[in-house]
Amino acid sequence: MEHHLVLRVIAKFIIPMILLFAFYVQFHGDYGPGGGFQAGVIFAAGFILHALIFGLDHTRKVLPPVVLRVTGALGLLLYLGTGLAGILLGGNYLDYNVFAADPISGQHLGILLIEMGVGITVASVMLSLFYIFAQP
Amino acid sequence: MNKIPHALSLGISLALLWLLLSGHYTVLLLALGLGSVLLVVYLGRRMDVIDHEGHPIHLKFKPTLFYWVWLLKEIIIANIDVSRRILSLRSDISPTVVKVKSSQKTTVGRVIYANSITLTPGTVSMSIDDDLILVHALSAEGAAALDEGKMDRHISMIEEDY
Amino acid sequence: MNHVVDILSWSCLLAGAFFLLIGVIGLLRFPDFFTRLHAASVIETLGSLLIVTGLALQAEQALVIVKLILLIVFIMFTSPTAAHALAKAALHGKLEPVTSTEDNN
Amino acid sequence: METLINIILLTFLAIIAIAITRIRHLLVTVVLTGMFSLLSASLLVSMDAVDVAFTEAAVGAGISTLLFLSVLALTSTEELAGNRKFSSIAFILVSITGAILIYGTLDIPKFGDPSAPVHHHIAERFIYESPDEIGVPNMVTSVLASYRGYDTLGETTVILTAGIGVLLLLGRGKQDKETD
Amino acid sequence: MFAAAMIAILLAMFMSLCRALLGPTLYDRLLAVNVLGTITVLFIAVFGFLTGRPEFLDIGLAYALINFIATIAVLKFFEYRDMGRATEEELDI
Repeated sequence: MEHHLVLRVIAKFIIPMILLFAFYVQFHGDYGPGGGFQAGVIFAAGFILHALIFGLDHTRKVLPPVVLRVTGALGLLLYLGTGLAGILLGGNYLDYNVFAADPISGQHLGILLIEMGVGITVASVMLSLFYIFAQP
Repeated sequence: MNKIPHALSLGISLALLWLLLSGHYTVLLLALGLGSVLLVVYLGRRMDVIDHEGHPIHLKFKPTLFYWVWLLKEIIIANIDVSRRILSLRSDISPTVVKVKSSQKTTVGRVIYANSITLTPGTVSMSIDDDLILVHALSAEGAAALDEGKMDRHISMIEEDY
Repeated sequence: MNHVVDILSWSCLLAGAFFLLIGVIGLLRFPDFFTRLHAASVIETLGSLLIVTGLALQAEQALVIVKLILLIVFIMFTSPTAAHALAKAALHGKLEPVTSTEDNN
Repeated sequence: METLINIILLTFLAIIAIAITRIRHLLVTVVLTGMFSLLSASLLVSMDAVDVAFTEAAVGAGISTLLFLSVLALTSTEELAGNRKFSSIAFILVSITGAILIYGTLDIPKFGDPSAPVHHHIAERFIYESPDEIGVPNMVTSVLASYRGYDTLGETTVILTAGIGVLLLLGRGKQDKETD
Repeated sequence: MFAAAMIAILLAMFMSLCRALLGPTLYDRLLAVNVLGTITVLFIAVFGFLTGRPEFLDIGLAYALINFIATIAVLKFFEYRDMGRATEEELDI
């Protein structure tokens, strides 16, 4: 009755780790290799593993395609908004120096925000692509 | 079944994983880490991956640690045995398929057993059918050693009765 | 003290390289898929374990050692799973294991 | 040592590339493509392009095989037996083109040459000023996200548009089924 | 000494490549890719130490975590011809 027992149990064990590793890559792009793009793909890979083991229908309930379409656009909007915020705070478009009192922490914040935007968009687009292709 | 303890324990272990990976302990990154852990636990609950299978907190701690050490010893012995068979000029193998009985009561115990079998070179678990594990062994001796059930008893020991 | 650690790590690295090569020799030499699985698990267990241990003994930062340990733990969880899945699928795909004994069911 | 490793890895890549073109069974091709991705990630690591190697690792292991397989599930696993006759005209044409391309590489600066023009345009400023201006240890991130922020914005837009394009092409019929 | 390990790793890469090209079955090739995945993780780790910058380990971790997804996907495709179905139903082993 329960056939792929080993796969199921190991997947349950490893999926949270993959997702957390994705977040780690997302937020440590400043210090080591990695960043939004890689993190988005790893995050999507965690959900893909879930879809492979527990079925696409279940995964689509966890993260519906509609939500993905919204978040995909939201990620890009976050990027664009970060740029606009630079203008509103008296700098140039995508100029992060004005985000904080000193340029270094401003740059840090700006990079964090746009990497987050990239990560959200990439993860959403990759998962949407997988949903579309994998649907029987 | 109550899943709160599992979620809590998963959150703690994920937080530990974050701290081990990160190496940067500023307020910003710790806050981001906390947010990430909470988000992953939330997603895990939605994905139905947080339960006694995905996060076996019912296993006894000390026997588990002891079992890892024992397994390491077994892995080294098995590796040397398989290496000898690979290098022997006339291939010294006698592939055998056997069914091994597993006395574990929970699925996690069975999975640990099956993966331990696979992890020791010379034996590979091919499928699990209720309490029988189909094993492919490189040599008849390896299959016989597995049939004695020493590993099986070790794993049954780390299962808490529940 | 330093020399002891160095010698230990070098012997770990060399032994790991040795088992790595034995594993791939087995991968090439063994007659059928199921026996090759055993050769592959030599690489995935002792080969990688020894090499990672050898590297960890040479590491200077604690963070690097931690990451090496995590690396080997992840390998120990995923590689038998993949091997099991492969064996199961091969069995399902009507690949008959070559056995030396006849009465095996 | 590193040059040697690069050459060896490139040879492996070439071997796999040739095998991929020769093999008809598309599942085998997908498997070999996975192997190609692993080796090219190694090559990128040894060429010091760590961030690119990371991308290759994540995409190659997590996504690309899956997408290939999903496409195979929609089509077929066997390549059609096309015209495989040896054509001398094509051979000569390919040889000439290849020779011209190789001739063209003679003018390119040597691999890793520090006096190459590309290293004297703006890269120097990025490398020397980045610790003071951006303060982020990983210089790739500071170039990618700050100095070249517009580029990355464009890339993200491209990803989103590509995704929308695929969804529009493939998602139509399925959308209806979903709402039923 | 890292160089010796590196040579062994490159040799092992080559030999698993041979197994992937020789086949004969798809499973053999998959096994070879799996082994190559492990060897790649080791390559990345050893290379970092060889050049004195062991900060590449994140890539190795990523591989160690997600490399088996591709294997499972191929196997699933082989059994069902379809990526989306749950693995727990109707499998007659």
